[in-house]
Amino acid sequence: MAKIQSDARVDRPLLFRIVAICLLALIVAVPLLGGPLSGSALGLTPYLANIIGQIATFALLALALDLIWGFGGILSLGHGLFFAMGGYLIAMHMLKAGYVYGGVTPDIMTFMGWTELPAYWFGFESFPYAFVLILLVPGLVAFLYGWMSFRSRVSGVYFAIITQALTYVAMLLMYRNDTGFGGNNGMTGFSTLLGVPVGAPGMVTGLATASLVVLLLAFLACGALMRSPFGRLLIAIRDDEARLRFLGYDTLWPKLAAWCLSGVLAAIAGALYVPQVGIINPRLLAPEVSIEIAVWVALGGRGALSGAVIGAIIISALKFWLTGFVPEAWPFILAGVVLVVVTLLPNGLLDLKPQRLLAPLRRNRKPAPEPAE
Amino acid sequence: MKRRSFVKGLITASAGSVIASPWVARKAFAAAHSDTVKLGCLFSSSGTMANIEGRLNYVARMAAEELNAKGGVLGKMVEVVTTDPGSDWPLYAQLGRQLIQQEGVAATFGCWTSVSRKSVLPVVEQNDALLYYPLHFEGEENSKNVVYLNSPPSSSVLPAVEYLMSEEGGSAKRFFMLGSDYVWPRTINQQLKGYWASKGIEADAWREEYVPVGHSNFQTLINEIRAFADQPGGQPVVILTVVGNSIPDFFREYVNQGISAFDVPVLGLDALEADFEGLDTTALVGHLNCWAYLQNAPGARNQEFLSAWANYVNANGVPYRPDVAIDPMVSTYDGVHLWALAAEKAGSFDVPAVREASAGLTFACPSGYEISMTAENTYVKRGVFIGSLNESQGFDILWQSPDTPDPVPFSPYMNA
Amino acid sequence: MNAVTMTAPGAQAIQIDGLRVSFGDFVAIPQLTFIARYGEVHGVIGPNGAGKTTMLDVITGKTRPKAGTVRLDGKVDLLGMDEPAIALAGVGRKFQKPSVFEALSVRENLETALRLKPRSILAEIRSWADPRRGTRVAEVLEEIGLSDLADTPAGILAHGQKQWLEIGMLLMQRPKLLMLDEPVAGMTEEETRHTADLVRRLRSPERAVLVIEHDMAFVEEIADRVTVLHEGNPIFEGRMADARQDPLVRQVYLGR
Amino acid sequence: MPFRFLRLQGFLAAAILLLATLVALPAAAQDRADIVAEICSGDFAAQQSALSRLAGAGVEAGSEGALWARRIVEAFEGRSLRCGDGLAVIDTPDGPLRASTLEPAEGVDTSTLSAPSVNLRLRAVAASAGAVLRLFTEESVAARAEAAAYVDRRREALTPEILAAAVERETDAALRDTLSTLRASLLLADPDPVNRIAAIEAIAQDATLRNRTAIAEALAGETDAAVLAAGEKAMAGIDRTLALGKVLATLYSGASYASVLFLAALGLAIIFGLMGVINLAQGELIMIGAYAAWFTQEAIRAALPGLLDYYLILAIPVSFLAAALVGLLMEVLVIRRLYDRPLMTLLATWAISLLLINTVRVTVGSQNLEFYQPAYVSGGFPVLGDFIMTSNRLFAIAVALFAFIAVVILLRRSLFGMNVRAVTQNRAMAGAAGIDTRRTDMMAFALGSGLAGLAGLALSPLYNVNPGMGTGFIVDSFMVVVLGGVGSLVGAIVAALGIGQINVVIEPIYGAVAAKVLVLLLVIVFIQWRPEGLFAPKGRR
Repeated sequence: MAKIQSDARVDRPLLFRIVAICLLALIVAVPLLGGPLSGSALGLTPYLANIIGQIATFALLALALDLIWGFGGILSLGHGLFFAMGGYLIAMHMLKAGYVYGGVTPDIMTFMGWTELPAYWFGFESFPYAFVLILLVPGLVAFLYGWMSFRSRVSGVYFAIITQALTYVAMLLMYRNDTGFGGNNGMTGFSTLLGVPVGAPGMVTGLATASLVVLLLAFLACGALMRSPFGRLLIAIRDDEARLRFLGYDTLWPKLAAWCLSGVLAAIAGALYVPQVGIINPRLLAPEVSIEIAVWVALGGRGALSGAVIGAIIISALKFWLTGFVPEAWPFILAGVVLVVVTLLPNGLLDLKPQRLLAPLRRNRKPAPEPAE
Repeated sequence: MKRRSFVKGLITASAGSVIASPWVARKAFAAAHSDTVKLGCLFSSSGTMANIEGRLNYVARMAAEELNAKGGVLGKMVEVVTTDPGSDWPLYAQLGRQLIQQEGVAATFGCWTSVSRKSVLPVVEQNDALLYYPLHFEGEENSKNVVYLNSPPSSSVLPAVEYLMSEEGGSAKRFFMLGSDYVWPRTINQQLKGYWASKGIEADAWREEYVPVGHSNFQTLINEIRAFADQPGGQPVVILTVVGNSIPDFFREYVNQGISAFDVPVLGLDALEADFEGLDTTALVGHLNCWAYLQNAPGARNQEFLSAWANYVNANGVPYRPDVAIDPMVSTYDGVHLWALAAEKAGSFDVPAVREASAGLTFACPSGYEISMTAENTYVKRGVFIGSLNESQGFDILWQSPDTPDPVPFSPYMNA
Repeated sequence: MNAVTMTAPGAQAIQIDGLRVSFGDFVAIPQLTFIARYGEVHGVIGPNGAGKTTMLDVITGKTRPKAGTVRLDGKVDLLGMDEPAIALAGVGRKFQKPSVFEALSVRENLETALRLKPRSILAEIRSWADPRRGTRVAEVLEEIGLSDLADTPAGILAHGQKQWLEIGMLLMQRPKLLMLDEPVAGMTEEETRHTADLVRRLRSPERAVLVIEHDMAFVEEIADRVTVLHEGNPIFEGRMADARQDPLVRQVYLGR
Repeated sequence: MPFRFLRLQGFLAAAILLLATLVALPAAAQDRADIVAEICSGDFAAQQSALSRLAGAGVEAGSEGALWARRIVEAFEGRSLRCGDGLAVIDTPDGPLRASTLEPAEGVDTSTLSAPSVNLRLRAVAASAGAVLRLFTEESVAARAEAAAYVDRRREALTPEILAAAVERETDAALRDTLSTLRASLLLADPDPVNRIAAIEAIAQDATLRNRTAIAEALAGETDAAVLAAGEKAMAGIDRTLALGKVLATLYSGASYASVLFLAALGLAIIFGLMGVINLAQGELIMIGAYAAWFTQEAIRAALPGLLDYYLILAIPVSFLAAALVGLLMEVLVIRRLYDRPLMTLLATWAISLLLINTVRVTVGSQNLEFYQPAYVSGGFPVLGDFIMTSNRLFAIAVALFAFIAVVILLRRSLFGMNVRAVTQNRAMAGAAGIDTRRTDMMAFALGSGLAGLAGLALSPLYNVNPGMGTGFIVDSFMVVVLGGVGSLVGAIVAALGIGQINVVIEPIYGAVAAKVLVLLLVIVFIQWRPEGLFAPKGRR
């Protein structure tokens, strides 16, 4: 692996490298253990490969949120919106492609009594078209909303609440069948992706590996970006936006750029997620889903990319394991984790440096600053 | 007790996290219990469906206990693995995958709403597994991987609507369709419109409205229903397809606005005894529902089932009422027994063999009917009841079918 | 203590005329006229609620007045501009609460502070590593006495050091008008003395310095001229020593 | 038109014939046995005619016959009338009685007999007949008036003749007038135009859409100009009342929705508005309040059943204190440490909401709680046209007003209120002035939580009470607080009224979801434009 530049401000150098190397190892291991070696003692069942793939998309989503919250100091409680957008767009592609090339009629056409899909489904059978939209639509939505909010200086908790309200609005809209995206049912029953049947043997490990690759690339790219002058500017915005403005920087554009980038990354995560779970519905737009993303980042440590990735992996792996196993306990564990992090580990697991293990006994630790109201 | 199971859960969770990988623990467990066969349950015990759906987990367990008391199936004890999809449709798919791929269950019993069934469907089809689905539903689906334990509209909704339109049922002429906005109500209403059109009823005799799942404020809609009812054109009825907690909310507002079943009867297609647990039903007497089982079904078989349930609830501290039994409970119960019969007949737990052996099986259902599985698909032939809500939150039987009509998966009225 | 000698008044740096600021029914500044000149350190004092900080808010574009004009160099109308534009026009402001970028090092704070006029932000952040910038940073580090701590994260500096760093960040900009809001609040005596030295050194013919302060002794030490504000009205302007004798000033502010 | 006249005559002849049989029948014991047999026959038409004859019993046979008929009708309705093997008995706690004679039926095993099924049609006729018979048998004027009001709505078993007899027997003048009007309204198809006009006028007294439809249908074949004119006039009058009623109904719906929003947001207005704490567990405090109300109800049911009707009132302090206590614990254990980190408070309170929901779920269960609905929160009363004021919403409006006034007084007039305002305006100064700011924070948080508990109580007659009930309120209530202007109680009430009213105006046109979406988008855009909300607190920002 090429030399990874590190910067203590962006991340702990060693940790950053460890995470990158682990991801690389997984990229090699998953296709091997899930494919040729699946019968061996260490072999991955399709179920586990699928879970790894899903978790990779969650980690990517956490990375996206960390860009804007950890570095820009702007908490979004609406990243589920972008994630779902990516998911819906890829789902539209898969349904339309199945309909046009495979002759599989989507359920929604049956129960809505439609003889054809609405006009805005036009062109979705083409993957390149869908892919461009996956980048474009969330980017545009992020731009419009960010431009409006940042210009009128909506920030801090207001921004958080309004992003949540916006996501909630989107959820209400998508739950309506008349909106034309499958309503409560959402979209399911996908038949093909990129010409390969979704039930094909290599599909599960292939998607999981692809998700891991995208995650690693995004991780390295975000690391580089945050170490660049742009990252420094973003950190300056987080630490004291007013100071920066009074030094002559118009902070609207850097914030907007980071916000749009974050939104697009989240959408890519969503587009990787949906083919792996095989269904999308407006549930992804529920407020608690977006809050959970923030919990991943808070647990791992805001302002540290490896923290976000680790936080997402730990919590979602725990969740996968426990929801099937002791479902009653999961909410208690999640709530407990949040309360412990918030009260005892203000910077998340990054506070768990060996020398800080006694930290809870000390009173005067300084949490990462939050932007001034 | 629920609390105890929670504490147990916490202990298991902390113990489990000591063991590095959960699947190792699971495999060890499975190896130690190789004389068991697993059945999976996909019913929510949290979220908007929890109130009614959660009890099906316990019925499946009860039925499994009955099987085990008689020595199990093919010499193996039946173990029921339950999950909690939390009324979150995509989670049904996720947990379904876990049950089938990870737990290796022989069959899965699950889903209430059609959304959740549609969500699991690709999973069971891709893994060639069996899903026993205990709800009456909209039809238009015929997967070899789903056993449709309950009735499609042709043998549930249509008889009830015909009854309402008959002289005895009140000669209904105008229809207000109010449903939760998802596949089941939408499809049912499509079929009803096709059916009425085929009877020569004009389109201005009906109105169709949808609310989001979980909607609670029916004030405005009930105003609209009243306005609709007061217009000329004959006896109005409401065909109600809202689900979950919206059902009691709807009826509460209905009473408060002073509309009685005499003025505008409501046919609550998803309304069950359990939906009225929190309500005073004296002002609701006379509203209707239709199911393949009602708690007041006559016959010794029903009394047997009811007392078995009451005993099970009391013995195991089940957090549901011992004196309320609803159709999906009975359907789930039937399903477990039908699966056991099929496995015994096939001499194997393999899905293709069980499926093949299922055709033509019969079972004495608590409803009093001898239900049977069709040979040409995986539907179950059942009887139909039309119930009338009484003062004590139950349904009196107004009408019941003379026999078990043939289920018709694809409605001729669908795109009429 | 050195008495500050009164120099001949320089050109007007900032000129406020007929300023009126109100929040709802509350009038913070009814009618204010104020001038600060190049080459002077101008102290503004007054009890709480006298409108001192409000005046700074208006000059820097944070608060919009109901009436009046604010001009830089007698020609640039600051009221039509937003905060970054005002800063770029040459107005620097140090906040009451020390405001530095805690996660950045002292050096990076100073690098970031050098914002040049017509360039885009993109061009600006690319030039942070420019060696010419490094020279300027080194000068300012020397000036504020933080050369040894150049690579320390600003977040772990002591309170006084943060204040100096913030002043240093303003110096990077070479502002025409430098405004310091309570620069010695919360400082030790030693730090205060150091700050007074620093502020005195800031006096230059190309610069007007405006200091808002509660600490009378500090103002007396540094200011060429003071204005006493009371309920938004200037009730005295002149030397600090004279202000102490002024009956009206004594009554509203000192006369306890 | 002679042809039409003939048809009418034929109809009349048939009616008279039917009446004759009706009137002549029920006296003799044999007739009673026949009627009972018909009811037991299971034949729909026979059952219907038997019930009609029972309704007429009071006309012919006076009180005694009416009493018997009433007994039969009520037994049929209540399914205590049992039939089988040519036998008909009424099942009573003291043993079965023979239906036709009401004498004890010795040695009859009721378990072998079955109750005839009561379908909707028969039930309607039976209910109507029962009310008619109460007119003839009840001793108290009030009970008869109640019966009269009932038959006005349920006319299945009603005939002009029965009413004529009832009017004659009636001793109370006011009730006699009511019955006369009712009788007049039955003559919509009378051959005499004068009677028809009287009927139209009688019907038009109650200006509802249903009555308008009835008049319109009667006018469809009308030829008499005077009747037509009277009908048009009556319908125009009804239309005016209906329009006014519709406006009132919309206003009332808006106000009731606003009261829900306001109640849910009031606690938040204190906690977020005054203290700046984002409390995502606010909805769960509402849930705690509702559960406290339920526990109060159960306690009263067990200990003082006589006071059960007043449990909602008695639960006011309980709900308030229960939620306040939970809030107090939240503040002391978690939130206190986070006042300088608002975004972390947000996550912490979300975690607390998760804890509260699931603790209730595993301890009490996830099913809807069963609430007894006293008279003052069930049903409604017609006000004008088709506008019915529902009591449960009226209750919510009343509690909302009460809470608003109480909070305003508390904040403006009490020492605690002064402390809260002082602390929120300038924490340091307040502390310097000797106010215990920590204690004030704690108490203010508890107050905000308690108000949420009160909301839970007021909403329990309106919504399902289950562990997840609170989650639906959180976005709405934040929108109310933010739109109203953080820290402004008046702002919150204006915002709630605005959102509520806009919502109910849009809802009938575009549906519930679209209404909610539009309103939320409006609020979001509004906040971009004016971040300080409608009523910004005055002062430096």
